[in-house]
Amino acid sequence: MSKFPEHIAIEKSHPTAVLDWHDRFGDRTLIVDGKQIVDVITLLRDSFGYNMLVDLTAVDYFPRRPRFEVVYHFLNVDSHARLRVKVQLEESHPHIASIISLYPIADWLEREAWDMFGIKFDGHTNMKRLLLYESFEGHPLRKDYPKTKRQPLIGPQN
Amino acid sequence: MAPQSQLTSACKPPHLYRLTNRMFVDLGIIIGKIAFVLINILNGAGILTWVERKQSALISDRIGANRASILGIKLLGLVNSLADAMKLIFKEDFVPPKGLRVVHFLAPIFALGPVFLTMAVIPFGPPVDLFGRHIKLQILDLDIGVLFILAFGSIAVYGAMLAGWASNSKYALLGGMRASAQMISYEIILGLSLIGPILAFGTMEPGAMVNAQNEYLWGWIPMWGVIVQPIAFLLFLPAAMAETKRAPFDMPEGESEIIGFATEYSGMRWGMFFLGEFAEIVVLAGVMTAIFFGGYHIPFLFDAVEKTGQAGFHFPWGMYIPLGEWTVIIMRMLAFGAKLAILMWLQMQIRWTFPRFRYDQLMRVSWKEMMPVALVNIAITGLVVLWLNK
Amino acid sequence: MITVKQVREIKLSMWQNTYYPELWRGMVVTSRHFFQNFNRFVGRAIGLKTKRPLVTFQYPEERRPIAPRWRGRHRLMLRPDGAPRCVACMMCETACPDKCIYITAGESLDGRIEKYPVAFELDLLRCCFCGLCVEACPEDAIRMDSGYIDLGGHSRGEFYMDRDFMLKDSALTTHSQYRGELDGVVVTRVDLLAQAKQH
Amino acid sequence: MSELIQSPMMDMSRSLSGQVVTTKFDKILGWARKYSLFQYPFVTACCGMEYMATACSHYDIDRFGAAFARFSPRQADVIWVVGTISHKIAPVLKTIYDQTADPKWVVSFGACASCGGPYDNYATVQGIDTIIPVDVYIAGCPPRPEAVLDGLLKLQDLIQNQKHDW
Amino acid sequence: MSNTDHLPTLDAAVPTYEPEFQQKEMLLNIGPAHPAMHGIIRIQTKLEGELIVESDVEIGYLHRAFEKSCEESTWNQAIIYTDRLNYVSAAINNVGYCMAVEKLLGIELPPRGQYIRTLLCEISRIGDHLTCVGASAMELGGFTVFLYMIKGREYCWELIEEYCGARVTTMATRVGGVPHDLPEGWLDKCLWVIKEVREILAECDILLTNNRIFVERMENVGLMPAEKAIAWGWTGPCLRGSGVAYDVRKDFPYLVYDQLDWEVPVGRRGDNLDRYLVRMEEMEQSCRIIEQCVAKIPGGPINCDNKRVTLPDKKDTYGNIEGLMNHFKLIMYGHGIRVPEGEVYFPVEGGNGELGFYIVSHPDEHSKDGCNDRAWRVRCRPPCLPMVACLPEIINDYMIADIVPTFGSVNMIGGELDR
Repeated sequence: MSKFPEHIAIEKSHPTAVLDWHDRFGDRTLIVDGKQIVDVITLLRDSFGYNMLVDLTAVDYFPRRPRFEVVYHFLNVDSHARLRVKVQLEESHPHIASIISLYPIADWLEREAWDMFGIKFDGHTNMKRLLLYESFEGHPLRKDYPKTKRQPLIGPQN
Repeated sequence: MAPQSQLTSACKPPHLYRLTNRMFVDLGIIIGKIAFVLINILNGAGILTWVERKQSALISDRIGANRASILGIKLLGLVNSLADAMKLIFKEDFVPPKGLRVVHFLAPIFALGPVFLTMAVIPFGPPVDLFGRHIKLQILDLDIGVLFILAFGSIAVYGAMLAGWASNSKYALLGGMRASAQMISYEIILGLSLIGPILAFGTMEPGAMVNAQNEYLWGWIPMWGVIVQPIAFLLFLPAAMAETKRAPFDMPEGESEIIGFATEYSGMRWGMFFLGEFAEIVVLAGVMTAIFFGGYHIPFLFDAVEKTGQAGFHFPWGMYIPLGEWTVIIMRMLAFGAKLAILMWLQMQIRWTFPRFRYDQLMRVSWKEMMPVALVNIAITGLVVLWLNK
Repeated sequence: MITVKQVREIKLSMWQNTYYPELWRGMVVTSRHFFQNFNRFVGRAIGLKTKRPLVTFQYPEERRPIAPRWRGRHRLMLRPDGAPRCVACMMCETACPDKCIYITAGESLDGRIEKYPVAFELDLLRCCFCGLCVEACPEDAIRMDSGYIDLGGHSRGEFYMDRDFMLKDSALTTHSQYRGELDGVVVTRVDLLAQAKQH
Repeated sequence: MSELIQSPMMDMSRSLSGQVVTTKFDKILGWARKYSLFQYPFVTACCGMEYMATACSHYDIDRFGAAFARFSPRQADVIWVVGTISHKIAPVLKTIYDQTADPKWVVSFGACASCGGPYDNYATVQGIDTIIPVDVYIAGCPPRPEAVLDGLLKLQDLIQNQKHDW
Repeated sequence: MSNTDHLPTLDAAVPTYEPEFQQKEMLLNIGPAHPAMHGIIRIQTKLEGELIVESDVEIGYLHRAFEKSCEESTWNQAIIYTDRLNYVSAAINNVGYCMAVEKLLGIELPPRGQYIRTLLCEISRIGDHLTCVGASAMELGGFTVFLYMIKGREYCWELIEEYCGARVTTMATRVGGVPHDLPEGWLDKCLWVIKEVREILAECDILLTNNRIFVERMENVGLMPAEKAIAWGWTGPCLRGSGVAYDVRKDFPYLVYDQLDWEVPVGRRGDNLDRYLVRMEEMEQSCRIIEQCVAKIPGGPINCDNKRVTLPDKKDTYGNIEGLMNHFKLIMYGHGIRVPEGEVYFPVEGGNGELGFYIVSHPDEHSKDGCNDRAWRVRCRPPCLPMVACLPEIINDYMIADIVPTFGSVNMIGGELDR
């Protein structure tokens, strides 16, 4: 298992950015320090042509610490290279810098991650819920949110 | 005031003061004609709702309404239209609480009423000699019949516009605005395209126009409006369809865009808009028949007056099939009906073939494309008429 | 190797820009449908043997053929001796993603098998007709091939099905078998056990 | 199971029908209304696909006189609630029900609308009958068009035999 | 005193109108329940006359907790939720999800199973595009086209029904295979359906493609340049409409797509007309793929030969105790398919574009073998979310009426958008 070129390039300019990496199942993955995420992604976009943010999501590994992972999937549409970038976040006040200035689609995807997991994206100007309604309390995809805890707007309460 | 009244009393023909039997008969005839036309339009509109359903069904390989029955009589689904009408009458009549109540009430009447009036000047059959007098099968033979058609056609604009205005709904308002802009624009095309036939036939009276179409170019081509004025017809047809506010000109409703001016109407009041559309189809088919398709005339069929006692087919190659006086009259009335039916079928078929315009494209087509063509057509027609009359 | 195909370019000629030629072409298509159907319709009405005029199936009187594998309303199967095939193993209840099956197991009295369903309830309204219960059943006790497709009702209660209701359809042969490879009477472990006990 | 069967508003609209003696005029009006059902399709999800299929050539809902989809609730007679109703859309459904002009009926189309179906979770309303009264339920996920037509026939039966206000 | 003082001030120069005659922008809500919004979505627009100057999109009306539901159901149970993602082409979702799980398990299907999946995907894709084009044509007023296209879709669904027993929510795959072999005569019927579909496409082509009304409503409306489309994360027919030849089936081949001969249609400008043409052409290409599959499909097993994943043959379940135990083991609560820890992302080409499943398997506290019988997290990368997120960009500065074709060409599917 050898380091892939993106990894080497990032290490050259940001030596502390990459915390871990693997390519299990053929999905090349970098685990990146959350504080340098914008720099890393800028580098990936500009030097390696990862021009499409395919997906941005989060995972809640509940009892584990750090609890949250924000997962970015990038695609180079021309050379068909894929790369996954992960950032681990702590349970208390999870927040990370927004990449909305790099990829416009990050707008909604970050809003969704906020909606579902309660992860704040610093620099996002319109941090509203995307899928649920404003009066909804809690973040349903967190593991400690019960599946059937309903908060109806009208109709019988549970 | 005094001199005027003296004048009028002096000029009044004496028979106006006396109610004679003759007058009652006249009145009866007029009422009869009005009733005949009204019933036919209303029935026609009602049946058209059924025709439309069935036609669209057949176009798309379906069956269409066929399950409603009264005591086992289904009439191929025609009974469904009856159910529709009855249901609409007993449906809750909703008035938007913040809308203009009176206008909201009046709008459907404006939409439906003028449509019937338009039919008054269209001859639906040849003159008949009955009860010892010469009866024209036409309610009103106005010298300015064509203008009458246009005038009452434009009143229908108010229906849609006021409906949109009075509903206190943004969708309805947008629909009403679109309707008024669209109908006024196409009103103009309608008028301009009719000037060609007016020049060609040299009259504005529909009855006379119909009779002018029983002439023959070089003895064998019937001088139908569509033959002497093809461009006028190609302009008139879309303009007329735009007046009916049906696809492809159904912007004012534009169901998938803004839902339309009748958004806030329910029950029979909405039904009147609906019926109005179909009545307009009948009426416009009537107008087109009269002006472009030779009215009640069948090519080479003449009655006793036109061919001095030799009613029947006179073909240009000299063949003559004699027919009875009344046979000719009935054939001509049937011909009128058949032409009407074909034109209504055509309008329906176009409706189920074409997608909808966009608002600005509609305006562009009207003002920038149809208008110049119409003007050129008028100019050319005028020159030709001038040259022919020289 | 990617083979790319550029879509055609739509350039309207001036003639096409008058709307009328395309109207004509479109009318030919719609009119062809219209007259084809109209003629066949009329032909049928006057007793000619025309082709089937339209694609419509007039539902209550005329049924569209349903695929043999169609997953419809559930039915429970019977053993040859008339007892329910179900052994209350709860596999279908476990496999059901909607949790719409409720089984109450009881000790079997005849001793050939351990358990039988005292109650087998199914809330058809919540069911998502995925067929996982059928797949999960080790005894071929539940099938979804009853052929009932008229699933309308006036209240939620009408969609509640109990054991006896589902057993009523056990002999139905409206469909062929759910699994094409199993024709005829299916012999399962329950049957084998029952045979063994009898001898 | 039992609590599922007794939903709070289920029998509201039906409690009168069947017991009240209907007059001759009720019968005639019922006949007209049942064969002229203008529908408001409140289409949200998967069931919409089968709703389309029902309306189209192979099944042709127009045969029952229920062809006109009116997208203004004022002109609609029957609201088809087609698909999952989430808590976010529920107030909209209630508004549309209130806006519909009388007389009106509601058909709950498919498992999700009827009782939440496979979606027993925080986001989904467990049956629209907790919000508005429902006249006909159709099971299936999504129901086959035949099931839909059967539901429509049941609704027509209901309309024919109920007492009508006029 | 400057020499401009004699001029009236600016305020005085502007005549003051009565309030109702002042020009105002109008706010109009389109949706959530609006005929053009197939699916429910709300577009708040600010209008100047008929022009849209500003718009905002709100989604989430069909959020029904797909991801949470998948976390709480076993690997095979979660397939029912994938059915309901893109409900127009459910089989593709089934395939995508199952292939992602299979990637995590490290298993691969025998060729016949792969061909069956390919066939199902392409039939579903035809159905998807027929619905999309038909529905947008209906919203443009061409109701007949819609009816013809749904008629065509009905034929496709007949095939799907015959294969898997359902029309819409197919459950057409299982982890490690497909539930059934093909029924008898199915392949011949496939060819018949393709013939019918091609006929319908030809008819609709006549009714729409060269029609000036249609062309003018579609052409240069909803323009999207290629770079912008990529930055917004567009995929599928919409991206190809903008001229980027990106197709997951070609670029990351799965199933048997690399063994077949077909082309990727791309557009020129990236307007609605291009998206429409790309979809029409893709249906033709799908027909070609199906024809080749029918010709090439091999015999043999359909499920992968792994007793820990695939249910045993029914004969074994009914007949012998090993089969029965295997069966129980795979279905019993807490047992089931055990997937080792790991994470994968697997993209397939859905009806609307790249449909990716990011699946995390992570042992919970009860797990002893480091495996789990249910997903820790199933993330669906919805293909139509980028397009809908971008909707304000392609409807602003057009007219209200342009929302209809643009929205139609974006082909929003509520199920996968809101999950």
